[in-house]
Amino acid sequence: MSNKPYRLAQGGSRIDRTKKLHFSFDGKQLNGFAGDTLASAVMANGTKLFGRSFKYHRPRGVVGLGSEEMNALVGVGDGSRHEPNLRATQVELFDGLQAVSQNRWPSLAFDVSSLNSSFSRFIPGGFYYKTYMWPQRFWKHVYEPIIRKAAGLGHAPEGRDPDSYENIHVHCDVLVVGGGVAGLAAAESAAATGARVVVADENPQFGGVADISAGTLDSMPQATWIAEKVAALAAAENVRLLPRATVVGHWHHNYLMLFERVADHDPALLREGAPRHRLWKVRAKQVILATGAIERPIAFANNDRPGIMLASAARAMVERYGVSPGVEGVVFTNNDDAYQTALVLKGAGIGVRVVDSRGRAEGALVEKARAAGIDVAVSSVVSAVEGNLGVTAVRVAAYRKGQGRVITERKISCDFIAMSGGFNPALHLWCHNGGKIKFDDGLQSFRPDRHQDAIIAVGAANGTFGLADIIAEASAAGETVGKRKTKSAKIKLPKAEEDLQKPLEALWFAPATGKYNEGNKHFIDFQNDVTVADLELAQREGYESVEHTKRYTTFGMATDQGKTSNLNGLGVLSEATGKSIPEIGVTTFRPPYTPFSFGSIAGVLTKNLFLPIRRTPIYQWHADRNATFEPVGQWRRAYTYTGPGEDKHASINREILAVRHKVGLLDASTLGKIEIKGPDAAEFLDRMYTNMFSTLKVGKCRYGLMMNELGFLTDDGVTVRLGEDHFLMHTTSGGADRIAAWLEEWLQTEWTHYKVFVTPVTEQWAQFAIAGPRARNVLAKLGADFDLSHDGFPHMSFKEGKLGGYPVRVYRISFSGEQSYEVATPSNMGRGLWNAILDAGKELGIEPYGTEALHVLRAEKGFIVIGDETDGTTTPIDVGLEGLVSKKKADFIGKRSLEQSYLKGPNRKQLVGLLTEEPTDVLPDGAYAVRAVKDKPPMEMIGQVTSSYHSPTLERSIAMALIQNGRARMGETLSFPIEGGKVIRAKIVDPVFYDKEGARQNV
Amino acid sequence: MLVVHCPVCGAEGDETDFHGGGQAHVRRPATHDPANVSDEAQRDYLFIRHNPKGLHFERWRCDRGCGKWFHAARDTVTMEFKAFYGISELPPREVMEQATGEWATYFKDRLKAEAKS
Amino acid sequence: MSELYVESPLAHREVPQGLSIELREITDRGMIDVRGHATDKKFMAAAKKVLGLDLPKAPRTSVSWGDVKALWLSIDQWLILCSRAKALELTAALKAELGNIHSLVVDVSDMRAVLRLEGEGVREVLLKGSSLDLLDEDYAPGTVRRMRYAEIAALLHVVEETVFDVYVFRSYADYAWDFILATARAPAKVTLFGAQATPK
Amino acid sequence: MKSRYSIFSLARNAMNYHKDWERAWRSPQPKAEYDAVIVGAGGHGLATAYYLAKNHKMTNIAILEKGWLGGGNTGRNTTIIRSNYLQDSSIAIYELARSLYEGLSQELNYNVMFSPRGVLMLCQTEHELRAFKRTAHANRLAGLDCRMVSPAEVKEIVPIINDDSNCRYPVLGAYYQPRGGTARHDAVAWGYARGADALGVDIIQNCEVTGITREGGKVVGLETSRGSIKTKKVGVVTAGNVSTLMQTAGVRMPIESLCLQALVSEPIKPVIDCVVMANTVHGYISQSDKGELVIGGGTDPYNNYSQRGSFPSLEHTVTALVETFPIISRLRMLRMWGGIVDMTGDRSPIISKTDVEGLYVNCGWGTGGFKAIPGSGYVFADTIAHDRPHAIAEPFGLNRFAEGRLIDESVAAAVAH
Ligand SMILES: Cc1cc2nc3c(=O)[nH]c(=O)nc-3n(C[C@H](O)[C@H](O)[C@H](O)COP(=O)(O)OP(=O)(O)OC[C@H]3O[C@@H](n4cnc5c(N)ncnc54)[C@H](O)[C@@H]3O)c2cc1C
Ligand SMILES: NC(=O)c1ccc[n+]([C@@H]2O[C@H](COP(=O)([O-])OP(=O)(O)OC[C@H]3O[C@@H](n4cnc5c(N)ncnc54)[C@H](O)[C@@H]3O)[C@@H](O)[C@H]2O)c1
Ligand SMILES: Cc1cc2nc3c(=O)[nH]c(=O)nc-3n(C[C@H](O)[C@H](O)[C@H](O)COP(=O)(O)O)c2cc1C
Ligand SMILES: [Zn+2]
Repeated sequence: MSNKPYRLAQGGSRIDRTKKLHFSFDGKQLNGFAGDTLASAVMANGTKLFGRSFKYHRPRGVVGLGSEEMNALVGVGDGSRHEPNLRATQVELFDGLQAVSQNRWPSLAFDVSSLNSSFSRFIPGGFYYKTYMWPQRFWKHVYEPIIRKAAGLGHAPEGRDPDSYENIHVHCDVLVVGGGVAGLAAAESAAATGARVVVADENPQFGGVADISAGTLDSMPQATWIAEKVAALAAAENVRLLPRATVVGHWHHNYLMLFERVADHDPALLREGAPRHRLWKVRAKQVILATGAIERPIAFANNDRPGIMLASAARAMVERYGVSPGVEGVVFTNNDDAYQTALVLKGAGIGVRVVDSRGRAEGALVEKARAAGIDVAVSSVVSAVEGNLGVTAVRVAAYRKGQGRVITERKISCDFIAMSGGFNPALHLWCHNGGKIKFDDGLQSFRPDRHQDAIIAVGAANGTFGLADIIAEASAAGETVGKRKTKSAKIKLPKAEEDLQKPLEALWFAPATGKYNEGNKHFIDFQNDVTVADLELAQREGYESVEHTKRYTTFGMATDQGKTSNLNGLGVLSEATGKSIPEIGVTTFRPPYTPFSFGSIAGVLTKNLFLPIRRTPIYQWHADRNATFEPVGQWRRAYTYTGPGEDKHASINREILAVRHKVGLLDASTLGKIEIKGPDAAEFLDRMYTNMFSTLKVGKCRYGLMMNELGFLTDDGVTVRLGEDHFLMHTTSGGADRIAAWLEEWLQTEWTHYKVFVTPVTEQWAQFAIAGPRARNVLAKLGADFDLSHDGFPHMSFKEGKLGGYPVRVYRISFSGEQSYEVATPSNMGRGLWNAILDAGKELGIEPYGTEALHVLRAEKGFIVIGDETDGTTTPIDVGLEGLVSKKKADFIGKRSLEQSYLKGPNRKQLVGLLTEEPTDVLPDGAYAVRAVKDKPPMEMIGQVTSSYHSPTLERSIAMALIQNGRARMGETLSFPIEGGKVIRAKIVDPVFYDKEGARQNV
Repeated sequence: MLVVHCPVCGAEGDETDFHGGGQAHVRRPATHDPANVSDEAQRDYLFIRHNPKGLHFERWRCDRGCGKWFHAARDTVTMEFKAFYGISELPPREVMEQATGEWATYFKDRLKAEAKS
Repeated sequence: MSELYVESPLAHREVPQGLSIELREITDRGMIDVRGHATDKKFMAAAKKVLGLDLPKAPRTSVSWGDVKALWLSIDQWLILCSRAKALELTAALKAELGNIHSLVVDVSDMRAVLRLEGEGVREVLLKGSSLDLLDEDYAPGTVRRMRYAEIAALLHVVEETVFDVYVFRSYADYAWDFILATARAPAKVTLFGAQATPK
Repeated sequence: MKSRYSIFSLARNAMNYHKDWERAWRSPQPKAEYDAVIVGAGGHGLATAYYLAKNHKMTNIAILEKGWLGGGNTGRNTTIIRSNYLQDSSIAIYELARSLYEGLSQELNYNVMFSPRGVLMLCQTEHELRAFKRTAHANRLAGLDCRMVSPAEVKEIVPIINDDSNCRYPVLGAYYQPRGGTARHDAVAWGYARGADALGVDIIQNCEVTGITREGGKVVGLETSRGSIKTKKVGVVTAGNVSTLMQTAGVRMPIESLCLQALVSEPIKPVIDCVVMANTVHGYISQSDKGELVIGGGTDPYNNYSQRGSFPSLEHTVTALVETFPIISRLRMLRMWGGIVDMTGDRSPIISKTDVEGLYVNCGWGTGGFKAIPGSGYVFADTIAHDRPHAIAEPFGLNRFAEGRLIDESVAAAVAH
């Protein structure tokens, strides 16, 4: 015990004394052994102080055994690999591990904010609601910044996470949660039926607390039996054992999330490229919860001092890690189980005595303890603790249940305390999805009752603590629920022997003398510094519901989510109000069981995999030509191609003028394409579009508008009649999937008698627009096997054939107002045809153009874009397309809504064109016109700009806008107050700015 | 995450393989008599929804399976599915009988109307 | 006239390294989308006449005849697989044979990218993106299933015990490819069931 | 009058170990009859009662709550407060509410911790950028203090944001309301409760209203789990539970009840000082004064009364936020939960008289009503007291659904909260 004062000379089932590891804690270089946790290794070095509490910054040490730890939270790793708030009890030691304590400044032992503790009397639960209100602006500028500075525990990492994560799905017949005695027994019998079984345990080793529990199975120590079972289950074909895997939540229909820490314990794995965490999404036919029980602390004055641990944790320190929690200890208990700890301590040569709150202590374990010479004081409580950074002594007082405070105390020197207030079945997962629970008087705790899902609890999780009972119950559960295959499963149950335990007696609060009682120091929720007095205060102030008390005091809201505090809190509330614990009720258990990383949720879906980008067949060409891309839905479309020495403005203008004066080429592959066929196809389209399609001639194209049932525009596009009963519909790029689904929905759910098939074919085709006065020349140059003449192939008609040898469908439609052909070829040939067109067009001055040029071109023509001129509250009539709303058809989607009074009413905003008084002024997109300009807002708004561009064709700005009664106000000049106090004035004009007669497209 | 079952193709899968389509058995008045739909009837069709706490009837689509729409009866508190049935069908009789409130009235009327015709 | 230039969706991707399985693109696959009612005898007969097989009626199955394969997609939809060269010819023949029978036949050979995953552990790799119960015996060779894969829609075809074809719309081909590269990395290999080393 | 809260009362009480604090509100037995009854002690119900008593001197009134006050969505929301909506009628009510929030702690003598730390709405697509520019124009002319900010400014305000311009959804800018922010949700409910109680309002918890009783076209009383209560005026403010209750009065509602989820991370030292909403990817985030990241997402797609949501929707939100704020990858989720939100067909609220005389309803706040609490209570109280819609409430009447007069906020930029 020389330089490792607390490492015992012998013992430590988990550590390998031949493998020494180096690590640091707060910069101090320390040693430990393979198999240590950070908690055991630091304690072995004689340090009990691990961190500071949230509010009062009280010094804190290790309390728990594993995931229930609420005090010893540390940060591990540095820089972008730092991870805050880890429980030292769960951190497996590796060589080179760097850990830091948290929530302290400048150092752990001397923390300035621990002054909070001296002020604690002035800052009881909920104090902030009562103060910090004056003067009003001080909250934002003074008080809150101070509070925020103090907020939080650890600090976030810096920079982007260098590690990887992933998700995986698995279906199983049985998911066993928890690999203790109960879980393994259940898994064994379930596996024997041939069922597919997954067994998950949050710890690196299976066995739960078996290794620190005294009973035997078939005369073997429990740990030996466990080792046998683990080996057999690992060898089985139908079983997956998952260590370091916490089942974090249970959702509807037995969906569970399982958080596996793949590589946290071994940096070598990370270096090799293993994911750090893996999230398993498990769908289980049956869930068996064997999650064990969590030991309860006891609320006594200063029960939070470093060196005060749960009895099971103290035992584990000795047995698993060969670490002594101290030199001289006191076991404070209300039950028999903790006597095992006393015996273990004694056996390791550590000083120990027992303080038992019960009037009588007479179980077999108690007798063993007495026989071993351990001093047992019954009807006694630890009433207070002395010491600050550690325990120096306890005060022990005579105790009778129901007593508010004690009078006489005696002092006992010691340097650690092992406490046990009983055990709470770990009900979290049982309750996540609505499982019902009931209060068990024997346990003085809740245990599972009913559940709507196929889920069953066994072992300590079910409130069953006798070893023989656990085995029998778990094995039976595994057998019945595992039955999927026909294999019969007869498992021979091991014979369990253990000391019979006598019942515990509830102890929620150990009274002290006045001085200690009234100083706010009986901690219930350690991490959030919630004391018995805080809970009582909440009651006094009317925050009666347990949910109010929780929120007013924050009890149960820390990172341990009240694993060790919730029930104790209820016990205190019960005593304060005279209501029973079940009457008080529990707060809601919510996922996760223990916190799990956001990275594991995202999995590989980060960076380029976060969400897909859709590429057209020409994508790479665009990229190579330095195109700026514009997202349209998930697609990326070329926005403009900036050449050397150009800015975007210049390239857009160049592209526009090329289309107006020569010829341009646009990748329009993203346009939605849907084949629609059947004897009722025409009638069906009449229902879907506002305008008529049954009258369309074969080989012809027609522009159509679609509304939703509310009467608002949702999509538009050109539909072609390929045959009498066969149509090809084009939709907007963003609308393709939505419209295909929309058509299917109506066919399947409303007009079920229609004989119509709908097949989306968007991606079968690469599609390009060749537009401009020389478009036809390009086609001719390429060589077409169909008539290209204007009469033979007029505007709004369709041809199928070969172009430059490529199979094509060609639509003579125009969104630019120029002579224009849309050419579609199978996608794999897209790139070939694209290049061929560019080659053929070279001498004609062909230029590829992007979506921005397209938008300006169409705006010059007054064509609308769904999503620009419409915003989901715009009707076809609003945008001046009344002519496309059929008066003849009795019914089509959205027709009836157009009749609702508001949609027919006065003052609707109507689409108009705008010409600014100053031709170089380009109205900002979305700018509003006001009825009258005022010195300052508010000003009444009468409509907004929907599209606005500089038109290189007209060499001035143009805009479209939706303006109240706009069509009646032609010629009126409107004012648009824009940012910076400027007002732009613009005249209302017809929205078609260029080639009003449409002559250019018709040649 | 619910497990949904498609009665058309028998596929079973996570709710994300399906598409929830809101309340079932909503009648579109304009399909039947487009000339005589009152403002109130149109409002009811578009906006008023049964919103029971308990057994509910709704539409789903087998989005990542056969692509077909179907009906489901589901408890909105326990999330338990009580039945999956065809898009032009009424729920199984025993499930219809469990319906309460507006749904009970609805099925009673539907059955009456069907018995008449 | 010069030769036509043809390019598959993943032509620009290199042979992947460091994976626990093999991954490649299948390029010579013709595909025809056929719609018609399985209950329509005339339709089924006409299809059989051209394809030489009975379109499968059982959900999620496939049927082969020679080098033609029919995958069930829905109660009124199938995907016919054949060589690219044959797709044109079969499409024309189907249309002709079906005549006025209510149906819709479209050559969709260019609409999807086909990714071939092969090797021990391929199911586990797929399970990183799919929630199907791929370990179940339902997923025997021949099985066809549409699914959600990562963030996209896909069609899964079990070719052999450890050979799977994943069909995605071609615009998503790069995304699917990259997703598989990320999830099939050798150091991330997962074995779901089967004997394992005893955890320490 | 209650004793006032202050630093002095805190110090005084400390001397006596806080044994003498008064109750924040009484726990009265229900009376047989009230002049008006509010059903539902969420933020909206409590504020309505407070303003009825304070502004309209109606003090013989009660609020009936089936569980614990503030336990509905008010007690489980992500507390974003802003008023920069697009439509005039929305701006009017949300800005009234926001401005009342500014002085609410003083008005109620209860620190509701209204913290105008700024709300940033990211623009991650060109479309979103355009939409917010339009909103910015509208808001400026309405007199709101809001502005567009550049990607560089966004980075300055939220240094942890992913500023890679090649990422999947690069930040192209943001729409910023500097005096938007958050408030402590529970304190809003508790502050109004304490305020209303002090004015004589009976707050009756654990009292579920099971039916609205009418005689002919008029309301005459209520059936509750604690007996019948007579009253001529009833204001129903029960959020997700509104359909079933209104049904008992024969009023059918344009409402569906869906589950909206939220989550918090473990507490960490401050990394994010304002509220950030990333609407394109459905995630929003802020950091509370305690240090946990408060994160919300979208609704699950089916009706749900279980207060438990499905994993995928939160999964999408978290994935999006990991991409948007890469450092959170190594932080951990502490707790997730759900609330049952009341969604209308146009995603805007209902503050309305009904066809039944004396029956008023305030609901449909869906995913975004916390921010509206003071304003909504204010105008709803006025509506009830005068039996005619307050001017700001008028556009939110039930009649809009038959007229087609929708107030669709979600259309321009799919912003929910
Ligand atoms: C996860 C989540 C995040 C959100 N985020 C935001 C946000 O960031 N910003 C924002 O502005 N809004 C947000 N909201 C929305 C906001 O929370 C709600 O709109 C608002 O709280 C509604 O308040 P309320 O008073 O109408 O309803 P509630 O607070 O739900 O109150 C209704 C009350 O009525 C009671 N009640 C119901 N039926 C009966 C009955 N029959 N008898 C008696 N009592 C009854 C309920 O118990 C409940 O207490 C969010 C909501 C959720 C769920
Ligand atoms: N008073 C008593 O009689 C008493 C008291 C305490 C313990 N014991 C002993 O308790 C044991 C009971 O066996 P058991 O199997 O029921 O419990 P156990 O505590 O031995 O095992 C439960 C296991 O489940 C794990 N776990 C809990 N929640 C989990 C989650 N969400 N995800 C993954 N893993 C999770 C735990 O870490 C633990 O390893 C016996 O060995 C018995 O001797 C008895
Ligand atoms: C803004 C906000 C912050 C929260 N912070 C915490 C927290 O720090 N710790 C915690 O356990 N829960 C926190 N919660 C969640 C509550 O514990 C609780 O889950 C939520 O109010 C819903 O109630 P229920 O889970 O009891 O149904 C927070 C909730 C909100 C709305
Ligand atoms: Zn199906």
